[in-house]
Amino acid sequence: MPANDGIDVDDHLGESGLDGDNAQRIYRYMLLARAISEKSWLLTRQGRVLFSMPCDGQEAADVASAYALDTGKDFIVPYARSLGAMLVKGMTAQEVMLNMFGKAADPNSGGRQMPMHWGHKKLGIISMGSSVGTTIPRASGVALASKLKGQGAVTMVYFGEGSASEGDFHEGLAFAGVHRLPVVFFCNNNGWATSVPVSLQSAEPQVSRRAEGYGFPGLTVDGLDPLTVYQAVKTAVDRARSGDGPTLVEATTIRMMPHSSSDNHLRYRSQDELDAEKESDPLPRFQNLLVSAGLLDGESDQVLRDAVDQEVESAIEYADAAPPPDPETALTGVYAP
Amino acid sequence: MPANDGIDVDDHLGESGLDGDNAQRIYRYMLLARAISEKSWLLTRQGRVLFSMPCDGQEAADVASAYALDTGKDFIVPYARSLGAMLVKGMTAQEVMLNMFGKAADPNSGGRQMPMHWGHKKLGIISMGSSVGTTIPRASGVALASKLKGQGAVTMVYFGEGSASEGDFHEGLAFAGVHRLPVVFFCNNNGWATSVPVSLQSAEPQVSRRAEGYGFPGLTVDGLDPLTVYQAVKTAVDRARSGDGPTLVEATTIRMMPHSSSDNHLRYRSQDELDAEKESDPLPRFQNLLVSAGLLDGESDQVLRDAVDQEVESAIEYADAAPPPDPETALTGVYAP
Amino acid sequence: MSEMRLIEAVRDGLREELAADGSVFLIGQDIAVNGGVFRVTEGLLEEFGPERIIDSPLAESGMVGVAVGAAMNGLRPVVEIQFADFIFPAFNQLVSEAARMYYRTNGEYSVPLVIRAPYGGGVRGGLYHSQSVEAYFAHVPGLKVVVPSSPYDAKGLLKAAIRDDNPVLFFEHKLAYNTVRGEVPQGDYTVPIGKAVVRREGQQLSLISYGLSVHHCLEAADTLSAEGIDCEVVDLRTVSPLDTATLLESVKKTGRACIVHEDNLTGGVGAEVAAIIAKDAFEFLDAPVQRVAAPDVPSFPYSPNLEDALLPGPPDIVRMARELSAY
Amino acid sequence: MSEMRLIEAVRDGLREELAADGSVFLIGQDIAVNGGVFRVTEGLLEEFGPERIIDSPLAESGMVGVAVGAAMNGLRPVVEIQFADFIFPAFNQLVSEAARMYYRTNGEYSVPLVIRAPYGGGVRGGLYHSQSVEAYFAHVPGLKVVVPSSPYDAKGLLKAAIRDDNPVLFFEHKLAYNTVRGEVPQGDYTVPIGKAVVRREGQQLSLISYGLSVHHCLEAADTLSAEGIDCEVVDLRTVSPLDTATLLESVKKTGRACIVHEDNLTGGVGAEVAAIIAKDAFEFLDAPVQRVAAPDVPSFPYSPNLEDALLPGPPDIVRMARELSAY
Ligand SMILES: Cc1ncc(C[n+]2csc(CCOP(=O)(O)OP(=O)(O)O)c2C)c(N)n1
Ligand SMILES: Cc1ncc(C[n+]2csc(CCOP(=O)(O)OP(=O)(O)O)c2C)c(N)n1
Ligand SMILES: [Mg+2]
Ligand SMILES: [Mg+2]
Repeated sequence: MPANDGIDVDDHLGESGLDGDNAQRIYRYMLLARAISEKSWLLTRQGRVLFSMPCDGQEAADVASAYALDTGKDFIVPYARSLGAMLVKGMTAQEVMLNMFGKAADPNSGGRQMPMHWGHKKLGIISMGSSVGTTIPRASGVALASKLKGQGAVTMVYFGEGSASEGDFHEGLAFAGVHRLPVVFFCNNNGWATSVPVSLQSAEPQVSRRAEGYGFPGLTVDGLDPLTVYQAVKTAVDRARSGDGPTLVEATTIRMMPHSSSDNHLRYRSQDELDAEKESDPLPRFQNLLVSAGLLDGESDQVLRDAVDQEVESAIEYADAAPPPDPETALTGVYAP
Repeated sequence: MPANDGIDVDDHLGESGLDGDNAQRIYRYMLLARAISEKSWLLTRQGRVLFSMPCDGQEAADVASAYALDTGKDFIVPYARSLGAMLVKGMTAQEVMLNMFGKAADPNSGGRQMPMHWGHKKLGIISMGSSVGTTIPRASGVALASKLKGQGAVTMVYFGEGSASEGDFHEGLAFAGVHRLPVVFFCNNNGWATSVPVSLQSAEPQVSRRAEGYGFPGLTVDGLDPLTVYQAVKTAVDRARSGDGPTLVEATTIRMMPHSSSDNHLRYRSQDELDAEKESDPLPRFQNLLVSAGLLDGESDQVLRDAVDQEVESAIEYADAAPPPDPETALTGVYAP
Repeated sequence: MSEMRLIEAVRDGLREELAADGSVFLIGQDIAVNGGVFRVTEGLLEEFGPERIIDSPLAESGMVGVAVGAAMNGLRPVVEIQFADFIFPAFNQLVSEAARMYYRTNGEYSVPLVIRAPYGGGVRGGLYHSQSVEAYFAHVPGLKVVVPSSPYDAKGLLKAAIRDDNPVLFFEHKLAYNTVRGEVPQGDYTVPIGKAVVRREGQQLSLISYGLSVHHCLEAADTLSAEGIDCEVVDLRTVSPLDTATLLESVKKTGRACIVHEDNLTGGVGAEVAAIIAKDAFEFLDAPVQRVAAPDVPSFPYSPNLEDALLPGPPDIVRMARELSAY
Repeated sequence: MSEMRLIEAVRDGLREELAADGSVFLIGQDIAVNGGVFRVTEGLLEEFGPERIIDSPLAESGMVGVAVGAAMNGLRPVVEIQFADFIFPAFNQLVSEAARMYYRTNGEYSVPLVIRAPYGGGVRGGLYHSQSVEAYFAHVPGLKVVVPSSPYDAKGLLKAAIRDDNPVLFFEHKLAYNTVRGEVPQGDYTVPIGKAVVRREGQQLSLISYGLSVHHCLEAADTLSAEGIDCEVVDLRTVSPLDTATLLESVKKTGRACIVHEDNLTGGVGAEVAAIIAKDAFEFLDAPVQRVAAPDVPSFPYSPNLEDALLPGPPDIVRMARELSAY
């Protein structure tokens, strides 16, 4: 696989700070995210689920970044494509599917929000709405509270490079810099905001270069390689936890699927381009790395994939059969008591 | 005077691209701005004018930057402390005073806005309200129209380092970068947003370092030296006019007076600090430079100062006597016909 | 004349104004290459080029701010906000800048600007792709707010909005785009901003509405007519400034009024209309002024049975009308 | 009990809540070292330190966004917006995030947040330092909106707001800060959010208002009483959610209602109140429901004679009351 060429696999693993077990776990999360994303897409095609935002191509970035957190203690402020991170943070395939189907037991919103609008208090996942960018100062606020309370927690906020054009990006980052807050800004730069290429967001396509204007480090990493992502984010998380303030980590990723189930990316991307991009799919690449490192073989891979498949299938079955929210409740819960 | 020490005055003048005549004109505008600012302050103390935002300490930056424009053609999007630039752009002392007194003939708003809320269509001065930061994308919009119309005009927008914390800064700059718009972003970094020091706006106190994140140049210049400011802005204006896109110019200045006539800066700054800052007042410094360059002597300086004083006094007299807006008009002009 | 869907009428209006006036340009997210997420602007990039059909960064405040500046320098921008729900980041630019530029400059600068946005629920869009936001803007002096209900009006009002020298907010019900059809003249015409129209004459009760809800009123009126309740349906078309003359005339005739909108009840446009009726048709009222609106909940939740529980529709209108006419 | 100015009552409320609950913190522009541009927070930095009294960057959206996040992680932020006019950049954070967090998470996350802002005209503040902005927020389900008129209420309502688990907007009339005085208990008490109060009993006409305008109503009531017009004055105190019971009770008794506010007429809080009265007190009304409000102009212009031409005050109320009682 291209990006592994010429790299010593064991060195790479070693440098990342991840042992084989953890690498395998990351791989499993990536498989699970991909399987959920693919199956959710199919469910939308079948009309069984009404909306989906595939994360195909982003699994390495999302899973490995979240893997660098202390998942029991830290906070995530997600965005719609952060499925991989949600899984690492403890959301089960079943919970995800309850969300996809908008069911009453959906821990994210009880069916009140569109699919993939995450939020799970018990898991430390801060709720997101659809208005992009608003999450960024919110993450700084979560981190401010951590600091004031001496909570020892780190907050990681995920967003796309398009969303980084919103004014809230600027305001959220500047605040975190001033107060040296324990927060990691994780930008998934997949080059597209729906149909708008990053070149129309900023004349400087590298989002990480904005960090210096706020007085803290920014870096861009290959978001298709979980080890690189893990290593970069781990450094940022450690930095945050030790009181040295925020980091902006930009992961360059690919968006292998349309923006959402309502989008047709062939209106603005060529099939050739999409085919070419598929070559850098992070999943086979990491699979190969694990095989090279002796951490995976054809058989164990299949076992894994079957288990993941089974997990998702039964989650779908469960969620599909779960009761929808009671219409009466639509009127309740506008105000906290 | 400190900052001229060791500098060859003629070299400095020569490098700036300004001849003696122009240097003298700049000096006169600086004197005029200072005189208006000082007298306006006094008028507020006397209760004859209800509000003022002094520009003392900013005259070099405002005057010299505006001087780099083609004043007949270019646009300025000002902020409240841009008095010096307003004068260069063609606003008369009388017009300024009509504004200070809120009179019907005030070309900025006919007394509808607070003093020093500039806007003068015939002079190419784009109206500002009080909500800071909104001017920045507006400037990009003016410049976009110039580009689409082939107008050949450059737009310069002025704002403080505090206002650069608003999300609109981010959105306005990014847009200009993408479309390589003919705009110059001019940040007056006087270190304070009312009582809030720049260190609480951003961990990176140099605003110009944000430009690189938008893919165009940013630079910080000594805003107390008009020649340096002129040279930097002239380069930026030329760049803009030739189609090479925007520049962010940051001028470090001082705020010698309180934020406004409603403020008491001794609540957050020491008298010692203020006294020390007074040492770098751009006016005596430029005066000395002109004397050294043989462009000014004690006598000609006094003649100039007397003329300026006379100009401002008669403007005050005129404006004070001018009729206030007719109360009946308060209800009119909400909608364009 | 040809029959068109509402979406086509909007596109037609845009195309004609772009062709007629070189100072008109469009800016919005995904409007150029992609033709808009609802395809309203499909084909316009090809016809008018990238200088006039501009894909904006994901930054509503900046986009509106840019448009205000361009308008002040002689252009006539038409901004698409992808969903009305995402207009809030631009609220300050609209309320503090666009709305009061003319007033604050004592008439020197005007801001000829149109903000188009799809609004409304019923598409399983959840809390952020379903909102009605007209009431916020109807409160703002200096703004005009238009909500067309028919393809004919959509085209004619849009053209009027683009030619208007004031900032105009133009809300298109996203469910109406492809479901509401009607006759639309091929060439140029405008429908005046600020004029309501009586969609159906009736003697006993005035249903006053705008946007998609007008169709709900018409449907309800059919049902009610079968029961012997003869409703008049007033389509406001512009919710600011209101055409008080037309709506009062109707209520003075019928003596009973019910305002209908999809926006939530409290502080909605219906409140202002009710207040006007209560004041200026006081002597003519045979029953209290009523409103049918969404309950005071933060927009429509995603899950279909939650959304359906909240969406006001013909049955709600019928119920209220029965109550009113029995009063 | 001691007599206090309204500004002192607000400061007292803040100080007591900061002292009582370690999770309360303040953030705003110029509130720490400078003590706020109106000096509301004077002395609090010295007492509670820079971790709890935070000078914000000049970025309202970010500031409110940070506060929402902090509230979701267990703190109780009290944000000062320097002038209510500058709340608009934060509109999206308030409407899209704070207001609907509880609903959208099905009750998992609440946002205990207070936004304080000085509002109102009469201080020669021009178009951007004079606005009333409560109507925008009164339309938003999930927000509470409080506008105290007295020092007693200011302190008690502020304390209630800080303890409330919902986002509460708290608007203080800047002209009232130093001109309105009243008795305020030294220690702890709260005034419940959502409860109006009758400030003056009367039989013939209900003047319904909130904030500084309540004092205008009381002044007008004195004048009117000398003319034999006996007014009741209802102080809403909370404009969302409205205490409909109290206001309806008053109107049912008097049969005549006039709502008074400084905000511009169209789409103001008065519209909703009028709509409620028109509906629920229909049978009791002896005259049309009237409103006294600022005209539909973008806030108050700077020049004193322009501003004075627009500011609604006691004479306007008196005039309207005479008209109403002669009806
Ligand atoms: C404030 C706001 N404006 C517009 C939208 C519509 N929208 C949803 S996602 C999206 C593109 C996001 O792009 P990016 O941030 O790069 O994330 P990606 O989808 O590429 O992962 C847009 C325009 C929105 N959700 N919120
Ligand atoms: C949106 C907004 N928020 C707050 C204010 C109040 N305010 C007016 S000027 C100012 C400080 C501006 O500082 P800076 O931009 O550095 O300019 P300077 O006054 O130093 O020249 C503040 C907070 C405002 N006018 N607009
Ligand atoms: Mg993207
Ligand atoms: Mg400053």
